[in-house]
Amino acid sequence: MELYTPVLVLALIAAAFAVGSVVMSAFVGPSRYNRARLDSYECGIEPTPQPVGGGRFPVKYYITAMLFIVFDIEIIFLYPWAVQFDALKFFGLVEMVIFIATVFVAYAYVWRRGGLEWD
Amino acid sequence: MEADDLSEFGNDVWWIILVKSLLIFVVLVLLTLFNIWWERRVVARMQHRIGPNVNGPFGLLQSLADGVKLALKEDIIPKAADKWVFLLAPVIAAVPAFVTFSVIPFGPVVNMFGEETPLQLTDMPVAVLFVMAIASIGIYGIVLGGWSSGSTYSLLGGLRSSAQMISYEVAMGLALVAVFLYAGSMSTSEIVEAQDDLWFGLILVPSFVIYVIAMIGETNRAPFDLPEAEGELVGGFHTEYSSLKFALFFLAEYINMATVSALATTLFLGGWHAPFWIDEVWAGANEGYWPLLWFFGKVLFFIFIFIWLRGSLPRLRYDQFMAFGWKRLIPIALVWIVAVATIRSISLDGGIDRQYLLIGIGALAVVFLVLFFIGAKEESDAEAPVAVEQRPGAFPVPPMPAGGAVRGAAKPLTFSTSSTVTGGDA
Amino acid sequence: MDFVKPSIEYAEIWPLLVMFAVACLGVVVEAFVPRERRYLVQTLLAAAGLVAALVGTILIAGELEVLGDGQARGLIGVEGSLAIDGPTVFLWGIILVFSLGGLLLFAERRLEGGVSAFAGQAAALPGTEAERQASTRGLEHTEVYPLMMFAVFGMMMFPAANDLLTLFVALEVLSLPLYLLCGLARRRRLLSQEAALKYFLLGAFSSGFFLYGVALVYGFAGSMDYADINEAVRNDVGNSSLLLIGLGMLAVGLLFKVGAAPFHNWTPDVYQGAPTPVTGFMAAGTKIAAFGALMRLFYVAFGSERWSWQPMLWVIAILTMVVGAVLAVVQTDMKRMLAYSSVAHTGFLLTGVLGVQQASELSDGQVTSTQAVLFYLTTYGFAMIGAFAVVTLVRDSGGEASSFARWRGLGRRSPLVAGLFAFFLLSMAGIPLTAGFVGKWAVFTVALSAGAWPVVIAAILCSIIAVFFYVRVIVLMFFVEGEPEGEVASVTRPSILTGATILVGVAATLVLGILPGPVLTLAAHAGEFVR
Amino acid sequence: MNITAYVVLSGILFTIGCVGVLTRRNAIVVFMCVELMLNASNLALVAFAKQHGNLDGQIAAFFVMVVAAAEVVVGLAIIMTIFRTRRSASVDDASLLKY
Amino acid sequence: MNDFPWLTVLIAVPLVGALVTAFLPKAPGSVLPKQVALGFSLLTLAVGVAIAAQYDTGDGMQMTETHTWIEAFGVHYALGVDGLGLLLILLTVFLVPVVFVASWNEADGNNVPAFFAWALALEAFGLCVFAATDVFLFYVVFEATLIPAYFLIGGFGREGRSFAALKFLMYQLGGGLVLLAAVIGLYVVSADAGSPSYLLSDLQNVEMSTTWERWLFVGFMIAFAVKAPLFPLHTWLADTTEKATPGTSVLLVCVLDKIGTFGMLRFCLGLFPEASQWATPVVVTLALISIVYGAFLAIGQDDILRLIGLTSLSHFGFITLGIFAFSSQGASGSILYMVNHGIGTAALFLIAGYLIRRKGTSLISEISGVQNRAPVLAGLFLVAGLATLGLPGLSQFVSEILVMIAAFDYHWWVGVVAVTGIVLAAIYVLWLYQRTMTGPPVAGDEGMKDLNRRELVAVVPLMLALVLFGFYPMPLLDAANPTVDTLLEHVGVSDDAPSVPAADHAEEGEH
Repeated sequence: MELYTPVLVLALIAAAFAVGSVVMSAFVGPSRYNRARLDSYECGIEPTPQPVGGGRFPVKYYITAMLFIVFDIEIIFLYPWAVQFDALKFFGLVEMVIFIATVFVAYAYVWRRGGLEWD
Repeated sequence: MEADDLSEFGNDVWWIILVKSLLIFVVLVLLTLFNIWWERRVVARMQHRIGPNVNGPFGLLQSLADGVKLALKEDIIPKAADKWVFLLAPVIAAVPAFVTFSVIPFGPVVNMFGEETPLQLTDMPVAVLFVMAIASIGIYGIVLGGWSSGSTYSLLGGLRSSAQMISYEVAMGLALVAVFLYAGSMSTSEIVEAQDDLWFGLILVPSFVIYVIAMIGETNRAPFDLPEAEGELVGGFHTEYSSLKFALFFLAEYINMATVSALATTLFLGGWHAPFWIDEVWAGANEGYWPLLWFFGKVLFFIFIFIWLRGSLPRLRYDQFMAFGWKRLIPIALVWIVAVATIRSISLDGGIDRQYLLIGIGALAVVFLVLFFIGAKEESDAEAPVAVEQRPGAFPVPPMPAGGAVRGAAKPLTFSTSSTVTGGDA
Repeated sequence: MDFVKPSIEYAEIWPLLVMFAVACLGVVVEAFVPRERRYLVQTLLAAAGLVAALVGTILIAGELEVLGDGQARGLIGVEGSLAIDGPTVFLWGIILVFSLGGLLLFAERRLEGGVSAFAGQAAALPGTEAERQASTRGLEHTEVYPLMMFAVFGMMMFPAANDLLTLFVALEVLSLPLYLLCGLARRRRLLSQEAALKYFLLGAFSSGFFLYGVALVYGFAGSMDYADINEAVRNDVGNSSLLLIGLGMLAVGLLFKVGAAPFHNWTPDVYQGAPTPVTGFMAAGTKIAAFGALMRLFYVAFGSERWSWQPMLWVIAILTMVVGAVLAVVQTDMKRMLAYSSVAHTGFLLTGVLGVQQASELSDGQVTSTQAVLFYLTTYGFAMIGAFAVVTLVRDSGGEASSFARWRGLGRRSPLVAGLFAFFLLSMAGIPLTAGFVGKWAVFTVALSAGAWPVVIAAILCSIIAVFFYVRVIVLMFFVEGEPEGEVASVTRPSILTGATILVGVAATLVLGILPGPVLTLAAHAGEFVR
Repeated sequence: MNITAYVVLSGILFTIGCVGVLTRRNAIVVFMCVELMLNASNLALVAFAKQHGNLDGQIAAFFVMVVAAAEVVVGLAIIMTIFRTRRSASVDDASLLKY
Repeated sequence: MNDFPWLTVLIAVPLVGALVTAFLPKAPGSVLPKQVALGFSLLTLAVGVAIAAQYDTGDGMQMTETHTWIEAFGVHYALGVDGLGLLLILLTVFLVPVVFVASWNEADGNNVPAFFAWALALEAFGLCVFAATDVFLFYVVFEATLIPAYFLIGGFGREGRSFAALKFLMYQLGGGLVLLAAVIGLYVVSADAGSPSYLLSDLQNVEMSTTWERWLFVGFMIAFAVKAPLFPLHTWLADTTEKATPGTSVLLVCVLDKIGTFGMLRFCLGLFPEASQWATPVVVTLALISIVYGAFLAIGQDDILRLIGLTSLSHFGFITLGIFAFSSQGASGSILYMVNHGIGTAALFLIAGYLIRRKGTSLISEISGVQNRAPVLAGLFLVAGLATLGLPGLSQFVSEILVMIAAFDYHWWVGVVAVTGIVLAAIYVLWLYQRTMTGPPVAGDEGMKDLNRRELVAVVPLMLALVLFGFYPMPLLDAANPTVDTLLEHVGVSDDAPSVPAADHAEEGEH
């Protein structure tokens, strides 16, 4: 556990700094009320009304997120495999090629069906 | 085996930990200030300008002055914002940026105030994974910042930013696999140790290249700085931020630059090992505090590349950018992993008939070729765009051009070549 | 770290791998074959894969070695994570057979006038122009075939799993495609999507329980392997409260999958909402796979802990039968009724599962619980898939007509189809000379031999209730006098695909009812679970 | 190493997730609670792995992550479809299927 | 000839007939299905007679066939006949053609082939039930009879039949499932005793604990009591006979319900002798209640078919009483009673059917003075009715007397109560006759015709049988007695009274 204590220390320092900055900015800077300033910035025009819940994102982002998850998981499996590769040798190679090929199948599907196209 | 090799770590007394933590913190803050200044100077040079030169020697204090100025600006919280998340977002963005540095090795074991301790805050068996994990938390800061602002620009900026970061994170993660294959460990200090003879950057060139590209995408830097593309999205996710909260995002971005550079150094350029076999001629180059020099030298080299790219390349279009990440970097990285593993397997295990391996590699190559190029032309299969109904309350958006969004490059501009104007200074 | 190179018994697991490869190939086909040719390629590929796997299963079944004590045949392979033994191979066989049936239903295009029963474009919002366009352009999701193949792969892995981790992975591999398939109906899409949502949320919830159970049992035994768990249970090494809670949670997950009360709530909704081919496939396949897994887990891993889980199963079996039978009585929708009846069947199957006895307690040639449950699953599968296939035929202007009101007098309009349906219902009711009767007989017998007479009595009572609601449908189809008000459904002529499924279902139900001997012998031959 | 604390923590997380599933009405939140349950299990698995000194639990945790990811993919797809249709992610609104 | 599978043929002929008939074209007015079905039923009758001709009284189970059917369950396809089985088989094969002739036009306007096909199927299963010597086989066909019966009731008959059919089926299946539990219990018992087997001969040698035996007995008994029917499980009976066609009712009451009493003799007594004795008081009490209660109910009915159905309740009470009196008179009387009741009640039902067809109603209150318009019908009805009330000289008298002797033997008050039943029978039969046949004819049925030739052809054999067995019951008794003796021996009851004087007729086994 001692390996992680320093991380915590550093994190605390950083957090103190960051929180301090946020708090400080509230006090140090001037505060001159102006209704227009508190509106959302839209290059000077009246801001468009926002639907409740923060609006909707294009579906594309979900697809990206899902793809990311798939590959991230693949990476999770690749890392230990890579670290232990010397012990696994040929067996590891074959298994991982199968694994990667499997992911590739999904990847090819997404690609071909237009999942990677952005407007 | 990890436990044995990491025996140098975790034995520090508490004040050494504190000192090292503080040192890293200070170094990062200073590095940021320096980088901002350096960037402005270099870009200015590239554009035949001088850049900041007023505050302090060579204008070195310019960044500090900017920081102070920012602190004195009004702290605005837009009324559409989700207040607490809005306040929290910069903190979430900044803290991980600092924390990632805790596992970066700056040098070998040194004597610090009478204690033997490595020049590295800590290390762990999964250090690189730790870096990736913590760095990902930073993305939350950006998404939440964009979302909580309650502004369309911010939201889209935040989304784009996160989409971009996670896209390139995949490529980055894949690029690292080859390193682990050769190092046999994920601990940063061990990876550095493994590069005692040969840097991975030299033997794993494709990984290195992919990593460098990905790290630029990952940090939202030019030419991949789409989330903040002023022409489209004003300031991106931090449009609504001001004062020190804005400064925190800014700080995070620059620390991230340093982080990925440091990681690149560690993983590909031998970390704190002296470059160019200097240690062959000068045995002391890799001992004591000297490695700090090599380390920061390499980090600054990467930072310079960042700046250089910014100064010379135009911004990509978003679809080109995503396509590049998903359709080029990732498959290449995957193929490369298989290739590396195969090579490694051959070198480890002489018993395997190489012919089969070659055949296998050939077959794989063919498969990939088939996958990517045979059908590449007939993109007709992409699902027909689904007309989303305009509902009351949806954003009023201008109608799409007939035939859907325009894709591909525009026609090259042609000018009548009657006279040539000599380019003047910018 | 010393590292033992793993070995994989490819010769014994290749049907499993074939299914996986076919699924992956299906995805590739989806990516690279032009749209108009996909349907044909996909169906042929899937059928070829299923047949190949079936052949492989039969071949492997012939070559399994008898283990030392003669009770079990087979081996534990892939580093202890899969058990390829008699029951596994038997279950593989019937899963593949029913999947073939399911595939035929999936591929049926005649009923909807040239398109399949699946949504033209799942992403298009129901009732929008986009949806209409998708359907006029004749789009269809041929992805259902790879999805189905993945589900079959999971179903085959599920009963073969010999450690908790494999079990969990198989559970998910089998569930996830089904969640999606449930939401892809062409007609009544809102209903279908809702079914998918419910199935998914409840399924994920239950797999959460399951997983925590895995963790706790692992905490108790220090291993995921069934044999090691059994060893730990026998020696009582760990904290037994961990074991009991873990066992309970594992049971929750599995009982959810088989649709046992009180975890049956999803069944009617999902059965009703899902496209009927999927319902048929799912009703047969999932239950078979889940019961295989349930038995292996309880018999092999917790065999020594029988006294703590058997009473639990008693209660659950009784509850399941009562809930299934009683609630089925009040249904007015054919698919819901069948769903509740499948809940009741789960109860009957559990009756068989809890009838496990030591080999020494059984006399020579007596029916074992494994044998009984395997046989019951076979009969149940044929009846279910056949019945749902019939349901796909009965249509009105709005597509399938599953409400009772539409079925009034069907027996007079289409005596053949109604007769076949009635036959399936009679089999489910357990009337002699149908397969269902022999199955019921078998499970009741083993339960009674094991001394679970209260369960058997409850089962008998529930059978009586069950007969009532099955017969009610027959009355509805044949004997309701007077003209029905409102629109009535008529039978659409199916293509050979659905027709074949129904015919095979009927034939199997009849043959298994009259001459169950060979299949029973086969099930007996499958022997016990390898330990 | 005493793992009681970890197991208790995982139990608490699991309970929170479980209660969340049962009481919350937004499908996404329900779903997140399920993920919480899975991760609670992961914690328990890893803790037990440490206690027993073998890697089974950790490997299991890996697989659970995969499964969780797959579930996210499938689940989000389903929830989104419903959301797009109904403009609501409340599970109470999904009530076409009844007795 | 002994190797020839006579019994299988006996079962197969009507089964094939059913299949053939079912697939004949069902054009309206077509007589082909009827003719084919009748042909098959006559063929069956012929086979039945052939079996009877070969039957050797006093030789126990005969014409046995045993084939392994489901090895895993120890189930065999085992057939065989003894006196009991033979009589019931003959009754069945005799009644079915009669019913066909009588019901020639019953199904017109409906699915004609289906009616005859289901009836043939019912006959096949019924024959199999009486011939089965394997409990499992018995159970299977026992339940299987319900399907044709259900479709016969639900598909053909009067308004409200579908409910009646459902009620019938629910009762029967309920009883059947209880029986299933008991059958399963038998398996467990036999498995515990060695290797599982369902053969009667094996099961009779199985030692079982008293508790098991009693429970299993209860299971069997409940099922048979539903079937027979016995109070309080009789409520389906009247509804069913009221709604079904008379032909169906004949098949149900005169053939199918005999399975109940048949089962009591063969299985309850045969397999669980101690438990049978243990349960005797209760069963006897129920039988008495059935006798009296059934008779009272019959008196109060306004529907002829209901009335006839309820008389059967009373009669089945007698049969059960005879069985559980545990004496050779009682048992022989019961067996005799089964046959005679079958014939007599069939006649009643069929003639009532003729009447109802003419009148268009079955309500006694709306029928009057038939004997003026249709004297033959009225006369035959009277004969059948008199047989039912046990008039000496008609067949039922003999069986009733035997049962009475057994009842008084058992206990004097049992006899007294049973005698009440006979008195009550006289009331309901005669009163029925008086109300319907005598008195002024109702306006509107001037056009009522007397029985035509077809109708007579159907009923006359029944009448002849009634008279024949009334005067000369010996063939029946000869067939029944050996069975009774073995059974009683098995139960462990020895007669103190001399047996029925039938011994010297043993060789005559011809009819």
